[in-house]
Amino acid sequence: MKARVLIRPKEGILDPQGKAVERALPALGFEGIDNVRVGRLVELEADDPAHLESLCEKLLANPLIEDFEIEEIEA
Amino acid sequence: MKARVLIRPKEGILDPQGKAVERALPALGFEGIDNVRVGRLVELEADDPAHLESLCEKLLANPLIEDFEIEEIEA
Amino acid sequence: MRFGVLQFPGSCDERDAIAACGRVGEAEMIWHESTDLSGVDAVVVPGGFSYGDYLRVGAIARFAPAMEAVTRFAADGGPVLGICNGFQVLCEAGLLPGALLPNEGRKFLCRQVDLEVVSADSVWLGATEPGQTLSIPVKHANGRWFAPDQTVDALEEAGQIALRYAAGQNPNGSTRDIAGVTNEAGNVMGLMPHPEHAVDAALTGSADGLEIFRSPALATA
Amino acid sequence: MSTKGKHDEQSAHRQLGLTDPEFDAICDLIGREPNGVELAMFSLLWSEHCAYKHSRKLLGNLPVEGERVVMGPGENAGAVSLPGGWAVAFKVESHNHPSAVEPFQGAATGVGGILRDVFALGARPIALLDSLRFGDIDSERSRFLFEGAVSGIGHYGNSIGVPTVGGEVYFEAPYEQNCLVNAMCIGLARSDEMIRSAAAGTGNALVLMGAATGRDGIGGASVLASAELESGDDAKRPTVQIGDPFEESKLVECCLELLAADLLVSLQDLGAAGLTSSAGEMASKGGVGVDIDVAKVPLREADMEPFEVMVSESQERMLAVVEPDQVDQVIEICQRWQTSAAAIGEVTDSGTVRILRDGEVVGEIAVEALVDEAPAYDLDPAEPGEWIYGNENSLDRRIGEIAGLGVDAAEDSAILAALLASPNIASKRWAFEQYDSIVGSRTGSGPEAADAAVLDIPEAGVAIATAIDGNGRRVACDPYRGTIEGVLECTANLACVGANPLGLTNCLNFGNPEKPTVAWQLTKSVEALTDVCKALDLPVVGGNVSLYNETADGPIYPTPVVGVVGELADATRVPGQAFEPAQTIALVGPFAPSLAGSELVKLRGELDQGLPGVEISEIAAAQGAVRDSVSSADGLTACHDISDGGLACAIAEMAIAGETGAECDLDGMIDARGCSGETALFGEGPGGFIVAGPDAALEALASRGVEVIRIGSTGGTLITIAAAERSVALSLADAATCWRSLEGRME
Ligand SMILES: Nc1ncnc2c1ncn2[C@@H]1O[C@H](COP(=O)(O)OP(=O)(O)O)[C@@H](O)[C@H]1O
Ligand SMILES: [Mg+2]
Repeated sequence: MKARVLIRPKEGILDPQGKAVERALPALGFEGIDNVRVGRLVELEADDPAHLESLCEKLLANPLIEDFEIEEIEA
Repeated sequence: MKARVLIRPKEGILDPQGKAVERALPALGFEGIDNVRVGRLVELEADDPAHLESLCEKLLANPLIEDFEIEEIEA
Repeated sequence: MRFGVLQFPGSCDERDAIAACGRVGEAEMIWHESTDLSGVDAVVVPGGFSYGDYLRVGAIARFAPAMEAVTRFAADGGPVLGICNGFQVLCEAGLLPGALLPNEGRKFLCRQVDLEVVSADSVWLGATEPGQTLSIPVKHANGRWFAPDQTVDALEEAGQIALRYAAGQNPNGSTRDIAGVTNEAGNVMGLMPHPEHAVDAALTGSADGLEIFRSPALATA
Repeated sequence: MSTKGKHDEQSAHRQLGLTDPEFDAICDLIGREPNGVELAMFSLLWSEHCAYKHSRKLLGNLPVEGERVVMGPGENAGAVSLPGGWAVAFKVESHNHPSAVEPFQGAATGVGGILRDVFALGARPIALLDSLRFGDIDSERSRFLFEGAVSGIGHYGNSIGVPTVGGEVYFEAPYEQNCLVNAMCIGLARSDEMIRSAAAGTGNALVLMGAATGRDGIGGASVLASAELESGDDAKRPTVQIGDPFEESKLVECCLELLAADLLVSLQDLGAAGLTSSAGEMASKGGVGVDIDVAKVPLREADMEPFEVMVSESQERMLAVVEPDQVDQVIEICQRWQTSAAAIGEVTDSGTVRILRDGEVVGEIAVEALVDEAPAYDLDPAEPGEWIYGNENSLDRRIGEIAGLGVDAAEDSAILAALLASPNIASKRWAFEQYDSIVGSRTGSGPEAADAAVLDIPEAGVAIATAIDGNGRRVACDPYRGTIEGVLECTANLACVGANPLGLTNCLNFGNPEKPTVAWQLTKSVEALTDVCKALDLPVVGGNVSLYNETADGPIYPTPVVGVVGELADATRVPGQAFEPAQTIALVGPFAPSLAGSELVKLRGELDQGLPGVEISEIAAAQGAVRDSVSSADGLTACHDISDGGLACAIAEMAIAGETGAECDLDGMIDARGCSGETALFGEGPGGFIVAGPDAALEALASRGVEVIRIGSTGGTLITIAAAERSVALSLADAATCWRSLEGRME
């Protein structure tokens, strides 16, 4: 199957990138954009989706500072 | 509206992060995982969804090296 | 020759660039919100981490008001040099071809490298000869210059490949060992290595970077 | 007094780390039980970290005065003067525990913190150094921590544009669970423009600048929240703090601009214990009071409780005292730098720290009670009867690895090869290439070029040199002598580049001081630091203490890390370590090698208590002679002090650096010292330099009154050293392969 992992900074944790982008936008002529959060996207193919959860915990995301969400794209 | 932008390295461009993940897999006991690509995830709120496409083209992604995809989360 | 050196939030090497320019001419700092380049003969977009390198290297800085002025300045034939982060900004702004990707080794690398002058036709390499070797340090995590193959072929053909890493010394996996490129007119050049950190042979062992800062004056002379 | 609260497991004060007697003392001091906000504040300012409860009494004897001292301990960083009205500020600080949890962010925020301590004085940061300790490199966890810490340091230092010019890394089993990440920062300022942290001027505003305040580092104090917040909110309290070097780079520029415009009365960084300690200490130093309205603090998260605002350790914040009519100007400059600023309170003559929320008082504590009355404990030291750390014989394994590298060496040569490949001795290029060591255009000698980093200070017409050292294993063998050696090692490094030491900073990394053995280590070590600094006339201008570095496996090696800054005339005349061909090699100084505590004995698994004695004055004299020789025109072409791995490793390092072989014979030295060949080759100890140069240069050095023993000459592609019954012979290529093996291990 093909899967997509969305990894984002945990709630309450500082997201320096999101904050910097949000702050810079108006001065650069981009208006009306708010609450920017920047995370990571991992796409992969897995024979056995059962292992994905543990792969995310151990390797793809840093559970201390990041939350992740697994989405199946194709079976 | 709330939107999610998925940004990934263009096909054919070396993705060292994805490769590093693939290399780390066997040592951690993960098998059957392939084609790992690491990209960026941007989530934001936009007053006017009409501008999102152009925001992505101009700022969030570089079309020479990246593809992007906009997903609406909530209106 | 009066150089203007841009300063963005997060720039790091702007003072070094000013000092290097000061060895061959005069130099002033240009704040990112300024659009006034009057009295400036050449622009340097310096190294560093403009806007923290967040989102994507150079992506945010390229929208700074000063960059609009630099774009006009370049269109009028004014010499513009992008060093490291400045190179990334100029690529993002479309003033130079290609884009800079994360190093193949994924790590920031700071080391002295040898560069080979490929084409000396640009405003910024007039003081050098093709084939000449320049010893200049690199320090970056996102220096893998990339452009599609046909583009690179065309650039080679047009003499827009300015600098290459010497054989075996490519620190980042860039396409065909390319370290620096120019625009078509040859007045805009970008390079990942830091010539402003090779201007004092007694202190750092190499003054080869000075060749680059000396070049625009020769072009206008 | 009968107001004392109940003392049981559930008591908030215990959960906040205060003992029952401490809690009683607090009640006595303020004449009632503290409320939640007050208790949170006490628990932090009376913590080991802020109050130095177990080290304060010991540190009192350190020599802190000297002609060149501009600022001593007590300020955010120490500073010494340079010619022309300039000063260098510097300090080292630990970020051990956060780094053990999340090495990248822990190390990054450690760098962020020490930078703030330096620019809090109004000094522009010009250099960073790092001192790292991990467990054995064969452990996956150690490599993970090492890799993360190095990239975190690089991330922060590189992004902010301050070069990391030096440092050190050791791998020893006792650091396996509790790694050490110490960072040192050096800044440059005009002496008369430096600013202190004492709050002053009743009615002046307190302005908080930089990042918004979130629920970072609230951790332990969250017990106070149980009543007020729903339990699910625990997830909102990050256990790891994220560093934002971009925010800090704006903050540095902004603060320096505010100072240049003379808009600040005083300035203080926010570190551990956040607003509580900054405000408390600023008030205490100024002998004033402060009011803070938490409703005025810009927040990252809505609905933070007053105690959360007061104890938050969010990074990248500074607190300034500003005259009321200049607040607008300050805020304007901050806006230009895209950094936020808010007036959050004012200086009062009340002598108390008052916390308000929208004007309503939610906590009030006398500054004296909060800051000055914190307890200071006597230690209960006891010398252990035996070596308390483990011993593992890994020499055969290391020699096996040499073969794996394709190096074919036998006996003594194999030992040399194994020592060169030992991660404590091998080149740390893998790490320091990840650091920008040149930004700022001052770096004359960066990592590996010479024993100390050399920075050009054209403003003052001089250069400075700096090094950071601390071999915890040797301190474990003998806390007193080991600590003395550590300082001498640092000043030896400076001598190699011709620099005269001006001041010292230190970070005392130890285990749990409530344990007699650790108490003994700490006591002996501080005694030694005091004695050696007095003997060298080297003032201690600042430092930091990190205790409780231990796990169930026991304490770390006692690790006093010292950083020294010195001055030299010219950054461009430093000889460096590299051999040039056709030079004479000599051993200089009263080096009396011993295998005790050495890397070789460690590899053999034979570590034991005790180190040989040290004659500080003789060693200082030798260092002075070398320094003078290097800094005048004697003509030495290479200079290196003998440290880890002994004389043989020192020679090999110089040969590798210069891509030039060496042919040496140690018989003269062995006769003079009466030691064995093996000890001559691999024994360690302070007081020795290897120098190379033309004969005339060595004669000039000898005429400076130091013992110079010729031991060989440079040239060829082999390193050969004959030493009585022993001898080593290694090709340059093989030696380099071993010495460069760290890269391969980290792949
Ligand atoms: N080992 C030490 N030697 C000398 N001075 C020390 C030592 N430890 C701490 N100090 C001094 O005590 C003061 C408080 O240190 P610290 O709590 O680390 O400061 P900060 O709150 O700025 O991090 C500083 O002035 C520091 O220099
Ligand atoms: Mg401080």
